[in-house]
Amino acid sequence: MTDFTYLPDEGLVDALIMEIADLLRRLIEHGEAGSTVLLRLPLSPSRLTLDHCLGQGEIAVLLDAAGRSTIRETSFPGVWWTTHADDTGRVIAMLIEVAFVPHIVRADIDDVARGCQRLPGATNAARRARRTVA
Amino acid sequence: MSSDAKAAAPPAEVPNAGQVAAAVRGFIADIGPTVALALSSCVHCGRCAEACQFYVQTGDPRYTPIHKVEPFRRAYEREVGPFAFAYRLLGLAPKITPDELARWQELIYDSCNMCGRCSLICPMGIDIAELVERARHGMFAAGLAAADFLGVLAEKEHATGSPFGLVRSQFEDMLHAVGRDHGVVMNVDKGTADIVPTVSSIDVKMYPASMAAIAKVLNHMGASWTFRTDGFDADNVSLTAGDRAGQRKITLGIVKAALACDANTVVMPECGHSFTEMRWEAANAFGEALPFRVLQITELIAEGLSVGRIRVNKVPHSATYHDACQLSRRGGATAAPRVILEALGVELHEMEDAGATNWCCGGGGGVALIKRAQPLMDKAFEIKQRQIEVTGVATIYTSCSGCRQTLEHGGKARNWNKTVASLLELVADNLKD
Amino acid sequence: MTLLAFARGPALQAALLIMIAGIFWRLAGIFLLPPRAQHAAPRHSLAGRIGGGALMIVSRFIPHHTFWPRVAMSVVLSTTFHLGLAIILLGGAPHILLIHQVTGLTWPGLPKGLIVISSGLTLASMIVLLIRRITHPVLRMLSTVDDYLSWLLVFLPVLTGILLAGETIGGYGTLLALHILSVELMMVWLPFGKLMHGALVFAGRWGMGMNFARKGAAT
Amino acid sequence: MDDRETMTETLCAMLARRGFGRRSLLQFAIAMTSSLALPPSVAPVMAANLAKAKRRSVIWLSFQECTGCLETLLRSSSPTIDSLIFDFISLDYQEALMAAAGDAAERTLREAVAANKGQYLLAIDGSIPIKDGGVYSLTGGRSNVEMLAEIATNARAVLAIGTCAAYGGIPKAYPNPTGAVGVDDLVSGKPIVNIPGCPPVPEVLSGVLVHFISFGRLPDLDDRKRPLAYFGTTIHDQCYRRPFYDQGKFAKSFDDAGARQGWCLFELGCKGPTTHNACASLKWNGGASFPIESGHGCLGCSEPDFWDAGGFYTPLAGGSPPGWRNAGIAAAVGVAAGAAAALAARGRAASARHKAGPSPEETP
Repeated sequence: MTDFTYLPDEGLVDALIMEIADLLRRLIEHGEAGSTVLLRLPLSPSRLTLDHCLGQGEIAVLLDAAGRSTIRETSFPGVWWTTHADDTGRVIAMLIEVAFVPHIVRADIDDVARGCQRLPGATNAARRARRTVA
Repeated sequence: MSSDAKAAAPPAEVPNAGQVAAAVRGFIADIGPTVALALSSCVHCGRCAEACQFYVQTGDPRYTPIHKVEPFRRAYEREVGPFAFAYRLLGLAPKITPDELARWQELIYDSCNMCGRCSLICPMGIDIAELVERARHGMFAAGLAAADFLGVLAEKEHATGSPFGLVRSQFEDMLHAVGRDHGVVMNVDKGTADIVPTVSSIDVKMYPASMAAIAKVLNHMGASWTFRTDGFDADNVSLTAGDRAGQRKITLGIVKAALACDANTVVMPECGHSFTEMRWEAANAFGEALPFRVLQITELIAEGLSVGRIRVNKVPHSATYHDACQLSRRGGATAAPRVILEALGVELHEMEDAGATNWCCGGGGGVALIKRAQPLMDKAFEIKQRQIEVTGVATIYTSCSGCRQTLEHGGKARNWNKTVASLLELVADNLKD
Repeated sequence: MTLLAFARGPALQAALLIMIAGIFWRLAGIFLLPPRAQHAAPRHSLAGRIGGGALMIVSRFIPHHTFWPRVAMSVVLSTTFHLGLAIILLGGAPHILLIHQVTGLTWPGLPKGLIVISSGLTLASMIVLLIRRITHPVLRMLSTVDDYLSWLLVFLPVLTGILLAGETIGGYGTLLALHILSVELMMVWLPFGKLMHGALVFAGRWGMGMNFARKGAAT
Repeated sequence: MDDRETMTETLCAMLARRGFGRRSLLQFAIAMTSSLALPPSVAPVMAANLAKAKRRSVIWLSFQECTGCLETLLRSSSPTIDSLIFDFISLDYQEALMAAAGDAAERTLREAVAANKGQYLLAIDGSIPIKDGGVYSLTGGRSNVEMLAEIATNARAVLAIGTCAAYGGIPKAYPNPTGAVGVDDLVSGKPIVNIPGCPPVPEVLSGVLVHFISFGRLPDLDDRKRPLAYFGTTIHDQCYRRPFYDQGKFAKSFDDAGARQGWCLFELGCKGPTTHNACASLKWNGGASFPIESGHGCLGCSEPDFWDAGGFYTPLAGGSPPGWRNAGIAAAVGVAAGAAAALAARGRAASARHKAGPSPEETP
C-alpha cells in the first residue's frame, strides 16, 4: 500500500484538518472539548497522511485498563490522537480529541475514593506480596 | 397573363370520400425510399419554419413547411409505412378527412414556392420542397389543385401542350412575327439542328423579346439551331399543379422534338421549374439517359463566353441579380449568370443571401398563378423588396420570367423606380458585331 | 428475482431484441421500397457525389450563416442536449462497460465529475427544450404524443442517471434498476417513434448530400 | 455467586469486583459509540448507563445454518474487550456452546424462557425451511418453524443474525429446495433486528446489544430492519477506493496495473454500490482489512438473494445481453417484417398507380 503514487482520499484528510481546526477554535473560544472519530472513516491508506500532518507532540499517556490505549498529543497542542486497543492489541477505537486534557485521563471520583480507602493498607499489602515471592 | 384567365378563384370545396381516396392514392403512388425516409425523419424541431418566407412574414405556424405535407405523411404511415398495419389498427395516423384535405389546399399550393430554403435548413436532410411537389400529386389526383389560374392553365396544358391552348401553327406564326419585329432570323421546325431552344409561356404572353433574344444569341454563335413547334413551350404548369401525366406529356414532347432533329443540346428558357424538370426529370420520364445536354440559357451563354463563341460589349452600370430558386439553389446554375454579368462589365451588388440561401420572389411553385394567394405573396415579396433596396441599385436582372413578372408586379404595386430586366435580353442587346 | 436482476437480465434482453428487430424492420420497410433510378447526367462524378453525401452529414450540424439569428436558440439547445448525451453515453465508465459487454469494444472513460456536469447540462437543456415545445407556436402545433413520449423516455434515463451518479435519493441498487429499466423503455420505443432519427439522420443527410451534389444544388 | 445474584449485579459493581475502574468502562463506551457511529460525546452517558445496567438473558436458536456466523462472532470477540458484553449477557441457551445436551438442553431452554418471559432477547442464526411442514430441519423432533413461533412469542425482541436468518440466505438460493425463509417472513408483532452478512460483522451484534442494554431500546433500523448505524451506507460509500470510481479509473483484471494501483474494482464485479454493510469502515479480523482492501470486489453477501443476483464477477452496470446469435435472429426477423411491409407497400402503390393513370416515372 505504500507504493501508492496518488492517495485517493487526500481530500478527506483536508476535510478532517478543517474540522480539527474548527474544534480547536471552539475549545479556545468556549472551552468546549470535542472529538472526531477516525475508525469508521474510509481512510485506509492515508491515515498515515493525517498522522504525518499532525505530527508528534510533547506528551503521551498510556492507559492500561480493559485494554491498552495511547493518548498522544500531536504537534498541535490540544489536539490528541487517541487509540483504544483491546487486550490483544487490536484497535477498537481511534479518534482525534480536542481538549486541554482528554476526558479519560482525568481520574474518576469514585475510583479516587476507592483508592483512598485502599491506600493506608498499601505498605502491608506490599510486604505481603514480597513475603509470598520470598 | 393574368388578364387572360377568366375563372375567379373558387374557395376550396370540401371534397367527397372518393376524392379523398384518390388523394391518398396520389400520395402513395410513386413512393420510394427517399420520400419514405423523408416522411419518417422529421423530429419536429421547427427550424424549417424559420427558413420559410411565409412563416417569417406572417408568424402563422400553419406555414411551417413540414406541416404542409402532414396529410402526405399520414397517408404514408397509414398505407405504405413499415408499421402501416399498426397505424391502421391502432388509429395512430387517423384517416385524412375531407375537411382536412380542403384546409390543406392552401398550405400545399398557396403558401409554398417550392423554393427549397427549408430543405437547406433541415437538420434531418429532408427535402421538404420535393415532398410538397409530391404532395401536390395527391391533391391534383383528388381534383384539389388550386383551382384558379394554376388549375385552369394546367388543365389546358395537359389537353393541348400549351397552358394557353396555342397550337403549332400559332407558335410558328408568332415566332416569325417576333423575328420580323426584332429583325432577327428565326429558325423554325428545321429537320436537323444541334441546338433546340424552348420558351416559357410567360415569354410567349409577356416577353416576346426574349424569344428574339434567344435567336439573336444562337445566330451570333453561328450555331445550327431551330425552334421546334412540336416541343416548344417548356413552362410545365402541370408540374406545379401536381398533374403527373400532364407534366410527363410536356417533358416527353420536348424530348421527342429534340430527338427528331438530332439535337445535342436543349436550351431551357429563362424559367425556373421548367429547367429542373427538364434537366433532372426528363431522363427519368424518358427512361434512360438523354442523348443531348440540357442547359439553361445562362449556362449556354456562360459556356459560349468562355470558349469565345459569344463576345459581348461592356456596358458598365450597377445592378443586382435575383437568383431564381430553381436555377441557383435547386439547379446548380448559380455561377453562370455572374460570369455573364462580369463579362458585360456590370458592377454587381449582390443582395444579402444571394445564391444558395436567396429568398424566393414569392411567385415560385405556381403561387403566382393563384389569385387568392396574392396577399400572401405580397407579404413574402417584402423581404425581396427590402433586400433590393439595401443594395441601392436601380436595375435588377434575373434569368427567370416568372421571377421577372413577380418582381415587376410587386414593384408596380409599390411605385418602384427599379427596372426589372432579363439577363438574356441584356446579352442579346450587347453582342459584339 | 430482484428488480435489478430483472432489469439486467430478461428486461435487457427483451429490450435489445425488440430494438434491433424494430430498427431493422423500419429500415427495411423504408429502403426496400422501389428505388427511383436517376437517368439525368449528373453534374458531379460518383466520387463527388459520395463526397457531397459525407459532407452533408457533417455540415448539417451547423446551419447556414443567414439562418442563425432565427434558429440560434434551437441549435444551441439541441446541440447542448445531444452533445451532453453523447458525452454521458460514450464517456461514462458504466456505459462503456455495458457497451464492452455487449459488443466487445472498449475505450477509456471520462471522470465522473465531467459526466455529472454533462448530465446537468443535458437535463437543463431538455427542460428548456420541453418548455419551448409547449410554448412556441410552431413547435406546439407540430408536436405529437411521439414528441412528448420520446422526450420523457430520454429524460428519465438522464434523470435517474444523474441521481445514480449523485447517489442522493434512494439506494444505488434501486436507482440502478430504475435507470436500466428507463433506458430499456427508451430502447423499446426507439424504432417506432422519432427517436429513430438517431439512425435516420445519417441516411437522410447522406441521401440529400448525394442528391444535391448530383444536381450541383446548394447544400 | 449464583446466577440469580449475577443477574441483579450492575456492570459497574462487577467490573470493580474484577479490578477494572471506570476508565475501562469509558474505554469500552468510546469503542462502542464509535462503532455505533454515535457522537463521541455520548460515550460518558453510555458508560454511566452501562454502569447501572443489569445482565440480559439471551436465547440463541440455530436453524438451517452452517455455524459460520457463530464462529465469526466467537472468534472475533472472545479474547477482546467486547467480551465484556458477554459478561453482561446471560447466554442461557446456545446448542453449540452449552454443555447440556439432549433432554437436559431442552429443559434448560424451557426454564430460560419461563424465567425471563417477555424480557429475553431471541437470537436466530440460519434460515427456516417451511416446505413440507418444515421437516427439513428439526431439533428434538420439533421443526424450526414451530420452535420459532413458540419462543418468539415471549421474546422482548428477535435478532436475526446472518443473511440466512435475515433473508433466507444461501438455503433460499435458487431452486430453494427446502422452502427456506428468513425470520421476518414468519415472526410478526415483535421487534426484529436483521444483522445480515455471510457472516455478519461481529461488531454489529455487540453494538446492537450494547445499545439495547445501555439505552433500553433497539438502535434505529432501516426499512429492512437493519441497524442504520451499520447498514445506513453502502460499502461503495465508505470505500477508500471510491475516488478512483469517481475518476473513472477501474482495474480491468485482478493483476493489471490498475489493480496494483488500487483502482476501483467495479468492473471486476464489485457489488459495493448495492451492498449495505459496515465492512469498509469496521473491517474484518481485528480491523486488518476487508475484501476490497485485500483486492477482491464485494460479493454483496449482506443483501437479500445475493447468491442469485448475477455472477460475482459480473459488473453491476453490465447485464446479460442477448448474445450475437439472438441479436442476429432479431435483425433477421426485423428485416423480414420490413421486407414484407415494403412488399405490401409496393403492391398498394402499384394499385394506386393503376387507378390513377400512368406515372412520369414509367417508361413510355
